[in-house]
Amino acid sequence: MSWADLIVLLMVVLVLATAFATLFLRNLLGAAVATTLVSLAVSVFYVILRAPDVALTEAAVGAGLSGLLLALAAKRLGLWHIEVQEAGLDERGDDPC
Amino acid sequence: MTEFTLYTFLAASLGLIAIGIGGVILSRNLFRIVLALSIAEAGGNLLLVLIGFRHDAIAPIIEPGRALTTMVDSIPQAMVLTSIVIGAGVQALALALAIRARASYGTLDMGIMRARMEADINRVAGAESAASLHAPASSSTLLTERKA
Amino acid sequence: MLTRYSALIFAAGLAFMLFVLFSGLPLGAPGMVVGQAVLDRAPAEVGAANIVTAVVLGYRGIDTMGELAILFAAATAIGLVLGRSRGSRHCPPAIQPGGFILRAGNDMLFPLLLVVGLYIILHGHLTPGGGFQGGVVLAAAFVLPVLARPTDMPSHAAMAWIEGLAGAAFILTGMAALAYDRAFLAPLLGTGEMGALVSAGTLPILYLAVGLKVGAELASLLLSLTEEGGD
Amino acid sequence: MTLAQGIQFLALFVFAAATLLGLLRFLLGPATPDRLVATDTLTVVATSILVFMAAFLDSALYLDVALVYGVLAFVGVIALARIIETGHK
Repeated sequence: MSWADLIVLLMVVLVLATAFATLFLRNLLGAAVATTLVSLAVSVFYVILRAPDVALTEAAVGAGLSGLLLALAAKRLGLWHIEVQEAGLDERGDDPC
Repeated sequence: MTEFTLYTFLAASLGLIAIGIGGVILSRNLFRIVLALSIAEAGGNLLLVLIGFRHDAIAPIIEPGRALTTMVDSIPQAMVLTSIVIGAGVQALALALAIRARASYGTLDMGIMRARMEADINRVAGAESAASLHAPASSSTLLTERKA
Repeated sequence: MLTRYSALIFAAGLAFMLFVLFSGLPLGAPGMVVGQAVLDRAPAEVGAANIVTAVVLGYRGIDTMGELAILFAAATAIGLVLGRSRGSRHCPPAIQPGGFILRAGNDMLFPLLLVVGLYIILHGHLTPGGGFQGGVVLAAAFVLPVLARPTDMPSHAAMAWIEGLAGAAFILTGMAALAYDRAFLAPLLGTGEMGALVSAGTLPILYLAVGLKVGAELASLLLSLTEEGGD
Repeated sequence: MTLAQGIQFLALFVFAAATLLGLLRFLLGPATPDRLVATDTLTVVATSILVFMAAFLDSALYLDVALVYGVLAFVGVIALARIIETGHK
């Protein structure tokens, strides 16, 4: 078992934990942050699978573009506003299920 | 890279697909549905690249001054490259639609949104039923059943 | 509640089914019927050191054009859905101006992002990367200043012009191949020396067009998200 | 154990510890700013993992990935932090 295998195991733990966190975090901005972490681990996977082109695309799109997109959309949806007010509003946006 | 590692990759990609699809079904919040969709898509892309992987091969890029050896399959990589960019476009469009839906219905929750949507449809249908003979007869009972 | 549990069972069953299906695959030793042929022929035929670029632009160029069309459709649909309010060209900024650290950091980061983006685009046939990735970096370069200083927006008209000209350049380069009795989007101008910056025929030109188009498209998409429009 | 092997072992230990600690802070972090800082830490760790991977695979091509990741992850985190800073009107 080489150390590349250990990095794979580490990243598998990271990707599964953050993917579950996306579903179960009550705060939606935290969930958006978790998806950028998922794409981080997936990008490392692509490098281990000898696909630098795909890793570059995933890094650019998943970390940069998706982060910008989710941040701007969260601003327009007022998600941070919801968390600050701690519910009590009409939106039940924080309920995961 | 051992066989075990490849199966770890397989488990990771299938886990991502399952988590993503489960999230799309389970979540009631539109924003979370968009996030879960992008996770499922990442899992599918990872699976495709994994299928093209080859033992003892280098990345499909020729470096000058280096002997030619075996390379991994470049076709799945090219397809996944397309898929990731399209996925970003889909995510942007879905977020724009979510923004629009919240502007129209004042909520991101699917259950509340559906109730308001049906109320809207009923109001329009009810308004038309005064003028029209072809009003849908069952629409109002549908709403009362949902509310009960 | 019943829906939740049935959905969980569905997701678990789906994962199990996929695992059974895919565990039969020859992992680590793919068949590579088409892949091996491409790997054998691409360096001599296309001349790009990056085989993925050779596939994306040399062998599947028309798919890339379709991809650009899909991105264009998505950007147009977003502009349509979010709909800027008519008449108000100078919308009030959505976000208050950033602090000193953000503004100074943005001033230093902007040239770096620009150089990285152009490097990724222009070396698309030599190193990993290419038009799409570089375009994303360029879009980030032009959207980050808006976060720091929301008052000075880049102009939408200039971006629309860049996008249109780049798209036209892509299609014209593709149609130039028709004049030489080649297929649409076939690489021209010979292959050149492998590994040199000016090599691989028209692929760098095509990728430059793709990069500028994607960059302008994504930047205008992100900017239309920042503006408080129709709602 | 040669010196290079020792350095590899040490680097692997540091990566594992940093990733797990960052992940712990991300999962435990009570508020979103905590999670965002954990994410920033994890992106730095991932960038160094990518650079180390380039050394392991003996190819400079993978350095481009680390470059783009390092630059753009910063942009994404900045955007999210900006929304948290001024998001509530």
